[in-house]
Amino acid sequence: MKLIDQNLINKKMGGRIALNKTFNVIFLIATSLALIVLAILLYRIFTQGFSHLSWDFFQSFASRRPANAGIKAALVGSLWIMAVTIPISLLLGVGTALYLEEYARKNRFTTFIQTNISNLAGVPSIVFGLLGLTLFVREFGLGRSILAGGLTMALLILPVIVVASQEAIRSVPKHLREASLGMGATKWQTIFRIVLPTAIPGILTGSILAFSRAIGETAPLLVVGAFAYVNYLPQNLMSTFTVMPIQIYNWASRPQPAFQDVAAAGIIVLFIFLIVMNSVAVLIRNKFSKRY
Amino acid sequence: MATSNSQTVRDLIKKNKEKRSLLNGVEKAVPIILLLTAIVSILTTFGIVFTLLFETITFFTRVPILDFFTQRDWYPFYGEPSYGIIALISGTLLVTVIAVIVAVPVGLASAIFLSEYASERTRRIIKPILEVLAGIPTIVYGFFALTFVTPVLQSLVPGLGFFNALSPGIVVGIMIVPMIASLSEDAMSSVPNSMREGALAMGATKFEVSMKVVLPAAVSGIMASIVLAISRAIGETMIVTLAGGATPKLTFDPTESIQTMTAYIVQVSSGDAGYGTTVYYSIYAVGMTLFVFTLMMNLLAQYITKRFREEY
Amino acid sequence: MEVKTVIKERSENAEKVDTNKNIVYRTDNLNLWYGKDQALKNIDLDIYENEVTAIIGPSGCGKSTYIKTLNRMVELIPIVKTSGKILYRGKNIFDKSYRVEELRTQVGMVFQKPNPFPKSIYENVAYGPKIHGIRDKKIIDEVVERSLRGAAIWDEVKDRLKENAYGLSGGQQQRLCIARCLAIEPDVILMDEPTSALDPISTLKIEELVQELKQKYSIVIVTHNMQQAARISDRTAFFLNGEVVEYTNTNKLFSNPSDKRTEDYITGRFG
Amino acid sequence: MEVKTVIKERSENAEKVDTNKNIVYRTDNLNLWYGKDQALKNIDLDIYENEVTAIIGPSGCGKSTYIKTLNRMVELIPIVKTSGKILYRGKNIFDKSYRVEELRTQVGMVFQKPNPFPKSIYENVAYGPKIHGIRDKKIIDEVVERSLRGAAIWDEVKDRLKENAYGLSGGQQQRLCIARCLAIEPDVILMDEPTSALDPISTLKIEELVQELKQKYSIVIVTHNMQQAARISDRTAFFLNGEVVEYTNTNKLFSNPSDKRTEDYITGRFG
Amino acid sequence: AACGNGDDSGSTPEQQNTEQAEENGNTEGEGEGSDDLAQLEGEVGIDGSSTVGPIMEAVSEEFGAAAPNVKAPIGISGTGGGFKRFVVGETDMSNASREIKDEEAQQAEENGIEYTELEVAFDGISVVVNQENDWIEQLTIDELKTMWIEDGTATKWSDVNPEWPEEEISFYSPGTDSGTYDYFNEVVLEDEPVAKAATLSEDDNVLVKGVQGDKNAIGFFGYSYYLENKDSLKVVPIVNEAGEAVEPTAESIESGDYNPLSRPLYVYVNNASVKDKEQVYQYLKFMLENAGDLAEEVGYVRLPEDKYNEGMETIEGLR
Ligand SMILES: Nc1ncnc2c1ncn2[C@@H]1O[C@H](COP(=O)(O)OP(=O)(O)OP(=O)(O)O)[C@@H](O)[C@H]1O
Ligand SMILES: Nc1ncnc2c1ncn2[C@@H]1O[C@H](COP(=O)(O)OP(=O)(O)OP(=O)(O)O)[C@@H](O)[C@H]1O
Ligand SMILES: [Mg+2]
Ligand SMILES: [Mg+2]
Ligand SMILES: O=P([O-])([O-])[O-]
Repeated sequence: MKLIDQNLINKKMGGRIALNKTFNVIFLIATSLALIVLAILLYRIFTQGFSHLSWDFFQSFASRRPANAGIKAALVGSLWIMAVTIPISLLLGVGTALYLEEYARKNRFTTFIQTNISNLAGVPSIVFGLLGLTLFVREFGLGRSILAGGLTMALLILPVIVVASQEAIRSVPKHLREASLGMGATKWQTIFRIVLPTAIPGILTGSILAFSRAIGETAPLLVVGAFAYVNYLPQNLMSTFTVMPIQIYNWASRPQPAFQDVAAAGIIVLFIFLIVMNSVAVLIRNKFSKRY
Repeated sequence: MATSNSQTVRDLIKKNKEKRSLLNGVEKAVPIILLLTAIVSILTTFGIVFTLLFETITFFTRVPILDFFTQRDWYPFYGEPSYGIIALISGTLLVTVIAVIVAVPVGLASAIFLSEYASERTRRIIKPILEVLAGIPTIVYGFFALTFVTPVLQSLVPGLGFFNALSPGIVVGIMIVPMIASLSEDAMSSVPNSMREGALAMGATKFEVSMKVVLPAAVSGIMASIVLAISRAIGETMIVTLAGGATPKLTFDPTESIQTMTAYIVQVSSGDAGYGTTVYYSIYAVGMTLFVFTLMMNLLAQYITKRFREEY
Repeated sequence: MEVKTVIKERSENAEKVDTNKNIVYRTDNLNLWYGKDQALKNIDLDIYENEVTAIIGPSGCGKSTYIKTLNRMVELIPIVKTSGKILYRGKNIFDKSYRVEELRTQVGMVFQKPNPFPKSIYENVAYGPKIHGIRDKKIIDEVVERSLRGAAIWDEVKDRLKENAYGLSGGQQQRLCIARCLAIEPDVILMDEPTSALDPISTLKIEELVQELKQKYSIVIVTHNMQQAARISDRTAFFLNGEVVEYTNTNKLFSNPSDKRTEDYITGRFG
Repeated sequence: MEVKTVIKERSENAEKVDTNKNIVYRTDNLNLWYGKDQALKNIDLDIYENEVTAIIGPSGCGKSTYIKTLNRMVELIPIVKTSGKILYRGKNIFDKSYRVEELRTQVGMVFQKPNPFPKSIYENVAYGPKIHGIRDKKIIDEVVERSLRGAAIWDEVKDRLKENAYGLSGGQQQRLCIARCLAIEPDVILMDEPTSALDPISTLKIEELVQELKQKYSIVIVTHNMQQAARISDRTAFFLNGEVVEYTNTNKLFSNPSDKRTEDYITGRFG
Repeated sequence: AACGNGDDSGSTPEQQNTEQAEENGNTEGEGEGSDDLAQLEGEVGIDGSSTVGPIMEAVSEEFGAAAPNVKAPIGISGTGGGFKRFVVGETDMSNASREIKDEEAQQAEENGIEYTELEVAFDGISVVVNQENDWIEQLTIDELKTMWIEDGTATKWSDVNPEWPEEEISFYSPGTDSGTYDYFNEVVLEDEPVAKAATLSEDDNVLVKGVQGDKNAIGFFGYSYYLENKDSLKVVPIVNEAGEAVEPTAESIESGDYNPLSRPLYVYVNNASVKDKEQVYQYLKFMLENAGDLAEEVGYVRLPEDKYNEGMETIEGLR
């Protein structure tokens, strides 16, 4: 009457367990693969660029002589761009996410917005460059300014921030909202005092990753009109500027081999920037992830 | 003391109630303000479409739309130019397909490892490192493809050109691995533990649980991550510009040099083409094609998420 | 006017025990649907001042739904539809003009799972006064202390008011939630299985607390623990499949239920 | 050898009722820690063949932890550490050489919340046989039918085997999970509060099912419903704070507990 | 100041001069008002060719030392991209590696932009082969054309000259949208399509690498890229109009012996800007005074001195 042959089961057990072990190793190798690539990449860049990395490198502007070339203008330019991009993309992104998650009813219009956002997330960055050029540089008359560049970048990463924020807002436990509403708090009070503070770690981790993408973007700013050579620091939002990736691209395409090392040094700086930002994201995530 | 204060609190609240009109105003204004921010995303899309559309139309007044889609060659710079987008599309697809072949198995395997096998600690260390990989500027990847991957491949694959679709394809694949790994891992982690327990309690191995329970349950999230990664691969610019060559060509041979749609846009927008020339307008037509491509990919992603979503 | 006559009529039919007590809540032919599923059917139920009213019944019978209707929290679920009336202090809470924030200020709620905010202990309790526009630091300090004392947790937390509330044990968190609720000095407190996630000792503490609080507040408590209902409540309603099967004096319900189903339930025949 | 002497010694101390029954599980001085918190303390407990063993106790006393140790599911939580022995059919399941997949094939488990896979009803039941390498479609078809019959759900689902399991009601899902568990013909079935999320009627069905299943299987069931334990089990263990306070014949435990704490608990003094 | 180019066989006197001037916080030893420059303010909008870019960056670098309050950033949107901005008046100057095209000139006219063309340096397009290539001694323009056009007649070296090996030629060329390609196209290919087998890249360093690693390679690119890699590449002398085979060197390019592959690099200036903006005028002046030295320093070839003087006169004429 027994349909299940326990002997058969036992016989097969060994093979299944071995299969599991094998795949454990395969999966581990696959994961390491990406890490190995990262390691090779880092190794190559560091060995090439490290010698050029000195205090002077941060203190000098670009120069036709590799030994004098520094990243000052590009570094500060990148910071300025981020100073525009971060608040604007956060405000718009979190606002949109709040609207979609907290206020919008499920209807055609919100589905449309949602579709639209995920579609924007896939639009190639260079297309955003074309948009920024037409809209901000030309139509709004902002010229090739930090403001125009920062706004373009803000639009570029906006969809990513919206999606990350939605995710974070959605994962705020319902019972916290209920607790607040249950005390007679209004909807906005609940959102502002409970939902947002609780969602902030999630919003920030998602957003910081988006910001680090913005820091590394070359193509859209090339189109919007970042300069390749700038030997002064920006003074206000209407100043002209350059950013690190463009500076690096410029160096890398110089004929003098020494500039290749300068480019590598520039990449290291960009990397450090990236890693600092990512670490902040990780810290925030780890610090708050256990809560509630 | 206490009682007197008790009065105070209730009364205070009552009193504040009466001047709550401000709060009511805020309550009414906030959704409108937030709606406005949400509309920015729509405006952005309209902005993109209009930016592309006008120039695209100009382009099509000079080059018949039929030629654009049916000619096999993309030679915009010669005496008798030919604008057959298929050549650029084939370059794009070739790179994308290679990237997907690299990224999907590696990305999924990493996702499974992180979500099902790795300890919490390992996951907490590895995931952020993978994310660094996703944030590396693409020009860095581009030089990496050119100066490292291509030479390595040349020693492995005889007859591999200096520029080819293979090397940037692989590197684009590596670039999108973290995206697939991270998003799929999220999807898999959100499969309730109770399901894993159910299978494990029947004597299933981790591998069986991963393949037969977790993967199918997370399939919509995984598919969405893949489609997203694909649209990122389609839109990738600098890597293919640097390592793919600049020869548009209708080919499916990965050892040949190609050009993608994005690389063409970069070539022209940082190049020599005169303002107002047909070549200049052609980048908008190509941009439009790209936009339509990503739009289709996204609609596909949405369809997939809906279609394959497992209810649990 | 209409309201008053209704009240009179009903009082005559009701048990004669407590007619001299004030009615806080009067539920009048309440029906509630989640989409197409009816979760509450023709509920008529009066809740009296300074009493503990227990609601018991098997899982899914509508206890939580009912209690969440009393402060209109149930409306957070968009598919919910209601008919009938709930009069709180004589006013229909479903009236268009009734402001739900006001209702919820007067009617506090304690949930099944302790749900403190991810803030400091102090901030948790101060939250209510603050959102209601009280800014004066002195008053708030006093309110916090008094509420924590009121919830019998002051001594345990007074030295770590600035610490995160999630460092507290489950039972302490639940008392903190009660304190948070007391801080705005509500009129009624609704409790949905407040001890079901707690250990025996914490449970005991909260039961004692409830007994004390009823001097000043009217309390409605949902519980699946019949002994608990018997121990702490003055009046008990037995729900089954969205209906009130029996609603009467607690002693009577447990010693001499008038409905067979009540008897089956309290003797553990099901649930 | 050592094992046997232990068994003898113990049997002498134990109630004399069932010494002639076979022991399926012998727990020997089991201790378990979550990190630094000890959740189980010196547990000694024998589980007998073709009996229903109930485990009761207040929330957090370690019931789930214990039952999950029996099939080593508890090890999925990385911080868990154990000491002591659990002998299943005479072999220590903590032995290095003991394959946990094998253990879990013999020992089925049903969880508190029904957890069918997001697949068709048929696939849910076929899952076990399939992963264990049974390919023959005919056999699987038969296994599926028999298991569903065994779990008393066949009639309700036979016409929609291809439909997704999530279309079933909670009670049906739980019976489906039992069917899934029966499909690999285990020796023991562990159940962790299998009815606590269910309505009274489904609960009744499952209780009846358990009574039937004990003809063929040995069953360990955790429940917080004391009446349920009294109704369906042969033997009951009362857990408190990670310890076994009392373990004896169910009738005896409920009618004449030998420990004051047991009495307090079963009379609803706490929990 | 440390001179970065260790391989520079010695700085020209002018260069030393420049460096000294830098140390003194001063510009060239021109007698005229360095104080004026120091007080000068404003912005000079420059964009255009990435080929000309490095020269202008050097100019801006030096000019910036003399006139710290003038902002003269350099964009490298490409010759076409630069003109796109120039013809609508967004920029004051546009760098170009070719002459302005009719379409662009027309746009400028429509927008009322008047401009002047200045030459700043020479670039000698260098034709190179792999170092192991021992068969090529020189090439004529016709031979180049036979090889490079896509008409199927020459795919192997032996198709060009039967004495050469029977191996496929691999071609390396700058991107088809670059000024360098454009010039090559005009002079050598005469507007016929380039060989489809050609490998194209926007980055000349990539072409250098390609030719270095491929025995059958032939490629062409800007003089500076050859100069920096002359030890690892073999440059091909090109038979000029006078019938002599000439290698690209600073002298042969400057003197015009290296023809027809040497080409001038241009800067277009907006006449109105010169007139209205003091800083633009000063910048141009500074540029014309120093362009020769700076161009050499970044790997290009200076123009004969009177070309610069000519330019200076034109500029003065616009004031
Ligand atoms: N959000 C919801 N959407 C749809 N149906 C719901 C929802 N919440 C509850 N219900 C249904 O309403 C009925 C009553 O649920 P309710 O939560 O009030 O029961 P309960 O008596 O509180 O049970 P428990 O003791 O398990 O908390 C149940 O049948 C339940 O399935
Ligand atoms: N994953 C875990 N990590 C740390 N501690 C845990 C974990 N799971 C349970 N515990 C602790 O172990 C103790 C016993 O928990 P267990 O879940 O076994 O209780 P239980 O008797 O099943 O309770 P309930 O009736 O609520 O299910 C509790 O104090 C609990 O806090
Ligand atoms: Mg409930
Ligand atoms: Mg449990
Ligand atoms: O940037 P170019 O126009 O000189 O190629």
